[in-house]
Amino acid sequence: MTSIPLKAIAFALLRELALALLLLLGVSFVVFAILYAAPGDQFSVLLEGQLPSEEVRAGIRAAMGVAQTWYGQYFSWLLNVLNGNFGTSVRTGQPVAGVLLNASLNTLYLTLGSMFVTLAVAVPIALYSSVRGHLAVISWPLTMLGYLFSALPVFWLGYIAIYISIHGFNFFPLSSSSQTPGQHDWLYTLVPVLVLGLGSGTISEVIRNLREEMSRVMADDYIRTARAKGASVWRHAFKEGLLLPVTEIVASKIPFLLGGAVIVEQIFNWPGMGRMAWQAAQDRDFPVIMGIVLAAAAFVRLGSLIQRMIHIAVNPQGARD
Amino acid sequence: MQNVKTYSQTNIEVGQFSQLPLRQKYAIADLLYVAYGLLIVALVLVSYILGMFDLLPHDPQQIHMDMLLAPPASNGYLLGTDFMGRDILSRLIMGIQAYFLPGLLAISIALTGGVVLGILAGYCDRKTETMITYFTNLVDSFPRLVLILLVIAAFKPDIYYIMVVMGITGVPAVATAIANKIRYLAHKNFIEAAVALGLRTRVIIFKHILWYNCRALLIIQATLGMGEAILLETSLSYLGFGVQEPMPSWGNMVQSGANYFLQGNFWPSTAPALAILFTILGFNLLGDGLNNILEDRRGR
Amino acid sequence: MKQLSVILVLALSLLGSAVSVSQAAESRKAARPTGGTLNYGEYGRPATLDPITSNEMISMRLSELLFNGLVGINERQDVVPELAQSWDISKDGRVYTFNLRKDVTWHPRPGEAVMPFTANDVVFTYNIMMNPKTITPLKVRFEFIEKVEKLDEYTVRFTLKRPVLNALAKFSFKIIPKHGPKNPLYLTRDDPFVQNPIGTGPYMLKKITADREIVMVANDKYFKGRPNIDEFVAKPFADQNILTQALTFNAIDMIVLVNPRSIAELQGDKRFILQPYNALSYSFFGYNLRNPLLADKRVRLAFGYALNRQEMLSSFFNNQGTIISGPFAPGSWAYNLDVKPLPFDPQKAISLLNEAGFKQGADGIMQKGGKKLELTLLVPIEKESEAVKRVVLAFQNYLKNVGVSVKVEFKEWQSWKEDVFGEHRFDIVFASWVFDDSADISSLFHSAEIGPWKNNFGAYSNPEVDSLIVESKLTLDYEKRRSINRKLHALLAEEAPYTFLWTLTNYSAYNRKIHHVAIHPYKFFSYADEWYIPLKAQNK
Amino acid sequence: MSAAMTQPLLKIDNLRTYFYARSKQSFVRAVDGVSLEVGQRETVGVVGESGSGKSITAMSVMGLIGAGPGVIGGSIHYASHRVKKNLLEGLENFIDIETENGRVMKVRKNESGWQHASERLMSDLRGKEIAMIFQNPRASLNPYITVGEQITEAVRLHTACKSAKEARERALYWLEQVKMDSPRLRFNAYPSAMSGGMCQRVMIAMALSSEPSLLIADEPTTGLDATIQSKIIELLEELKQDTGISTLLISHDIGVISRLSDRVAVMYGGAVVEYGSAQSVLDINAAIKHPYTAALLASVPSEQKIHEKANLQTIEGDVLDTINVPPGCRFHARCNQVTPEIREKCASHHPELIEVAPGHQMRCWRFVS
Repeated sequence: MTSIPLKAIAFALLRELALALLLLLGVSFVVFAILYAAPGDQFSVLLEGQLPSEEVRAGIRAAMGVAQTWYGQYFSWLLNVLNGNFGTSVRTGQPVAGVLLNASLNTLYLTLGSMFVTLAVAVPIALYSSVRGHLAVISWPLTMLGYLFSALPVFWLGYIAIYISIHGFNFFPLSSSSQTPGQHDWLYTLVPVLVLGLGSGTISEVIRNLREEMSRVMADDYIRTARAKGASVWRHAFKEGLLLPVTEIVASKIPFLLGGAVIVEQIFNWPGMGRMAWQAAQDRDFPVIMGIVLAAAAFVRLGSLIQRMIHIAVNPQGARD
Repeated sequence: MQNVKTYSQTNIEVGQFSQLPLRQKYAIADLLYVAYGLLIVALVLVSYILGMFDLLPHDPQQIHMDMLLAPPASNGYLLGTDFMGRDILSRLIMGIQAYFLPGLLAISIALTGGVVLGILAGYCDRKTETMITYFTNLVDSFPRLVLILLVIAAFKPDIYYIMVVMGITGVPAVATAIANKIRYLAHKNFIEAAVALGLRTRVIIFKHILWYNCRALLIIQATLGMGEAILLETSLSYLGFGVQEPMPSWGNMVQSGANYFLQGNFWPSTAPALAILFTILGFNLLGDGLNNILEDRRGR
Repeated sequence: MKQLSVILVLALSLLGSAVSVSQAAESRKAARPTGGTLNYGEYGRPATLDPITSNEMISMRLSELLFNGLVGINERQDVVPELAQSWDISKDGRVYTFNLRKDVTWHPRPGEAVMPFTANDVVFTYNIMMNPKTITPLKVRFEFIEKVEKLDEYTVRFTLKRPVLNALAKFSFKIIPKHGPKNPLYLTRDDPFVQNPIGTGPYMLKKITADREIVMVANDKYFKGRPNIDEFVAKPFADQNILTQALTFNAIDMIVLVNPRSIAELQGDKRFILQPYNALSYSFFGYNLRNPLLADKRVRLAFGYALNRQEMLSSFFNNQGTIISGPFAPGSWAYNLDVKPLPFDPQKAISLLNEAGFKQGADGIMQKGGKKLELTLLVPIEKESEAVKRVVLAFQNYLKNVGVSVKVEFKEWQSWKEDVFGEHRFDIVFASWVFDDSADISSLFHSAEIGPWKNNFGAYSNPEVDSLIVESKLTLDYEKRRSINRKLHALLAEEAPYTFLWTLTNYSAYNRKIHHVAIHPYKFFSYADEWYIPLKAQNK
Repeated sequence: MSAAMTQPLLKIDNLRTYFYARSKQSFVRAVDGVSLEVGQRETVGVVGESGSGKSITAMSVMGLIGAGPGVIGGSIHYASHRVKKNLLEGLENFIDIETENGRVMKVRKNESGWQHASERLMSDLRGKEIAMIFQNPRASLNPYITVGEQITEAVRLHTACKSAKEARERALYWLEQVKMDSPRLRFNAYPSAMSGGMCQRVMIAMALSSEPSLLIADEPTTGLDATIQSKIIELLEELKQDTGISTLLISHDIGVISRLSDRVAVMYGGAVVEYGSAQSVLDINAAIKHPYTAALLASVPSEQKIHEKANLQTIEGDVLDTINVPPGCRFHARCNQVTPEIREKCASHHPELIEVAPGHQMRCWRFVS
């Protein structure tokens, strides 16, 4: 018998998975409902520049094979989605799924990177001030800095970052796949990641949250026991004081980061979901937006799924809940 | 590193605790936070009122084609003028109008919704609770900004639509907070006790749970909510979906100003950006300060 | 600035000299170095890359690089042979027969034999274009064609419903290969062809990168001779400020359309050339005549007098443009220089409004029979380009001064178009038309064009104008037609269904390393096969 | 062990551990000049009401008092056959104290310095030499680690058997020693799956598994229900017989104390008021008795009382508030044996701990001749 009972985890995994799917179903319906309530005709995007008569529109609808009733539309769409077919973009006519895959990978990279940045900044501050008390000599200004960054409008921070990297370091922070390789492209991609990581408005919250958790755990009896038996306090505090809170925060912050990504991707010309979402909102390109919202929701669910998994793996019997 | 602390006995007898000066009861920093936060809130309120009665240095809508983007302190324009030669200071003050009421709307939606669901979740049977959990999870699954983009695409870029969405997406946080609070109280047999005392459910919920035990929490949520409202409006303005010209909002001021940022004209965007910075800082600090003072003190 | 396009082609002279031009071109080309890459930045991404379904300027520019028409337009606006090496026109002007070049091949697809360009492709293109299920803005422009037949492999014959002046130039529409689209009957946007088309043009689509950068490489078999520059890359940008910065940091070599506010910045920079090109476009405030307040032409004229165009032009676009007086672009042959733009004269505006029966109310707002003169101005949202914002705000300001209250309402692009073209829910719009070298304004002002999704969104109807338009369409004599159009110009200036503002000088900015840059007014890349980059500048 | 060893295993001398009530701007004199000894193979019981400072004394010995003024004075000499040292060696350098007529009024403390020094002193003792078990065992076990693992950890940290396998066997052995039923099954269980009694057995096993010389049992039975309590006490008794480990037993429960301890210290208000052999201190009928001890004993039910139907007495008044300690005898406010002649002494001066009989010390003016 191992200390991580796989059976329990597997079972929980199934439960969580089912829940996630249920939620995604709900999401899909909400999205569809909103769009169905929307005024106007989603195909008008195709009529740009031409003078369409009703028969032209009918022709288009027929060509795009659109059901007429709302439930017809919903279920046909849902079925397609379940077959991995998110429909084709009204604007570009490309299958959404394919485009979405690229875009979402880029966004994933951006968000994970920036999440890492956030943690890299927040965790040390949080730990330090949990040990020294959050008013201690050094931790206070650091915490303040966290607050400041969280209060900045992220796109303005972005412009500043660009301005600095141009006039300060004389390089241009834009990633571009057709750039001749080797021009330390990672540097280019670094700036947006930093901007999102610092500016997404989560740092101060993360710091506070971690600090409180850590100091709460540090005051627990079992930590005293650990000290009394001469074991490493950190080893004992790690799971409840750091691992769990961090995973929880990461999971709960994914939505915010995805939101921030919309902005940062605009500024830094980052080919991700956020920019797609904006373009689609402009063109009322409904299949794309639906796809994006679903994908985003999927990210969020995935995040919390992983978080639950870790949580269960760490204490299978729900020792603390 | 050295980390010397001093503890000194003031010769007061116990029971005079309440007569201690504040700074001895609470951490000075927390008090500073709250003080600063309150200052900001006061400023916001004042400028909101000023804006309401047009008590402004200049007409925020007056266009001066002859002095576009005038730098700060050029004849009478303390913070300079924007891309239409309008006085930035006046527009800053006026800008609060743009999100004040919508922000309040968002907050009140979040709070009322959150309270209702929270109480239901904390107070009712398992079934309702699971349903509510499902709902909150559902709402939490939407990245706020993306959802708003969706709504904009479907309907129109209107600050009130946006704030309604924000309010709804704000519900889960409040709900969970309240629900946890109630569970905590129940765990402490607080509720049984109240019931045993023969209090009516309504009284228990509103007086004892909400008023006595959740007001701090609600205040904190509200202050944080206002900060979020401002940031959100700003982000949307950058995307072009925020409050629209000619109505000034800090968001669209930063946005239009930022167009000249890279050419080295900083002030049009910097002034509102700093306004945003300090305001949100104020709301966040207020929230956290109150949190430390009102919430954590309990039980210590 | 987003622009609505009314593309109708019209050319000025007969062939003859044309051939020699393109020969000259080839001989010149031989002397130039080949190689190098040209990255150019576009604001926004093209939806589709084929010439038929695409409906925005970006993809239109692209199709100049990838495709050819039967005929082309040269730098001097002459019709010159392209895919057709010669043609003859029947006496009655209803039958056009084209003899196609025999040395043209389609861009090779991997794993496919090189296909020759033949008459089949021409017929195919026309048919697919006219299919009702095909999604294309082009249909309306070819309704004058009755039928097309293939006479032999290299000869096609077009029969017109009626003789049309300068029909020849209209045959510059791009030809797509029969073996191109998956669906042979009609072309919609989910056909793979629209995303990676093949053509006959100087450049071949190589790949579209993950972030929608469009990479094109020189077509060695190009029938006019291999283009000089090896590679064209179109880079999409989502933020215009960054676009300019990208140029200054050599992330790109060319900006097709420079944002007005960046012009000053780039002018100072020796590394770049700012090249003006006169896009045949103009901006205007259009009025919805369905609104009784605006039905009175004196009101519309009053608005015209109330605006200080010169001030706007100088302070918003640092004078890069010309103020216009009528419905034609100044560059166009049809423009009537005798008609002067309305001067800035608020007093006149006020008196006109008074004439129209409006009296200044207590609140300073004009009113008539208790009805206030309050109007809504509908404007499409454009993220960074606050040039639009500036103009409409100024407009609002000017009208306030003469006692008209205008409510500015911003809408995102799509719903703006639905409101204006579909539902006609607006009083005033600010927009701009892009023409090509044409002067056909029939779709804008003819009463037959009133209705949902037609271009006469203001519902302007005037029998006199209608007849003039029809007349000019039918007449085959150029001079006669010109005078008709001048009449039309004067009349519309007087009638003021729009308040005509200005034509902006578009600027393209590009790195000095690119030589012999000739820019086509709206197709932009028509002569790109002759641009070149000196060898020493190539490796950087 | 050789009886020649006269030096006591643990010798606490005039220990002072203060806390600081920030909100009240004043010190909590939790432990104020406590002196105790624990000899080899001896069990010393410390009894007193809650808040009398007995647990704090224990924690001070373990060096578990963290922030705040904490341990500010005294010495704790520890001397096993392996280690001999003063556990507070040199700590005074990090603290400077201002006193006003014997009363500490101000403490400046270099927290980090103190912490590091203390850690250095304790590092080779905690768990290895001195092991501790706490009240509320469930909370005292790490809920995220299986009990087996927690014991194994102690074994590997402090004993010769380093290999996982050995250590595991050793841990299992100790689980058997503490009468854990089906230890192999429990080995991989998490504390949350165990009853309080079992958790306490685990705690004990964990404490003993590192074979320490001194065991500090801080209210080992508190919070367990009666039957379990007695079981735990039995266990402790047996272990005492088997291992002969010296124990510092802390409890508010006279019953527990009397069953386990050889000597007893009665604490009140942060100071030891009576100290001596178990029988002499806990003998309710003894001639000389500290009023507080007397009161304590009187408040405990015993068969004999129940026979005589004597009603239980309670101690009037509340436990001493260690925040503002009165100048005189700390108990005198509640004392029912104050005689007129000593009254003002009781009120004004704090009595010393004096020997009233061989090995029996007392802190009361009544017995000061």
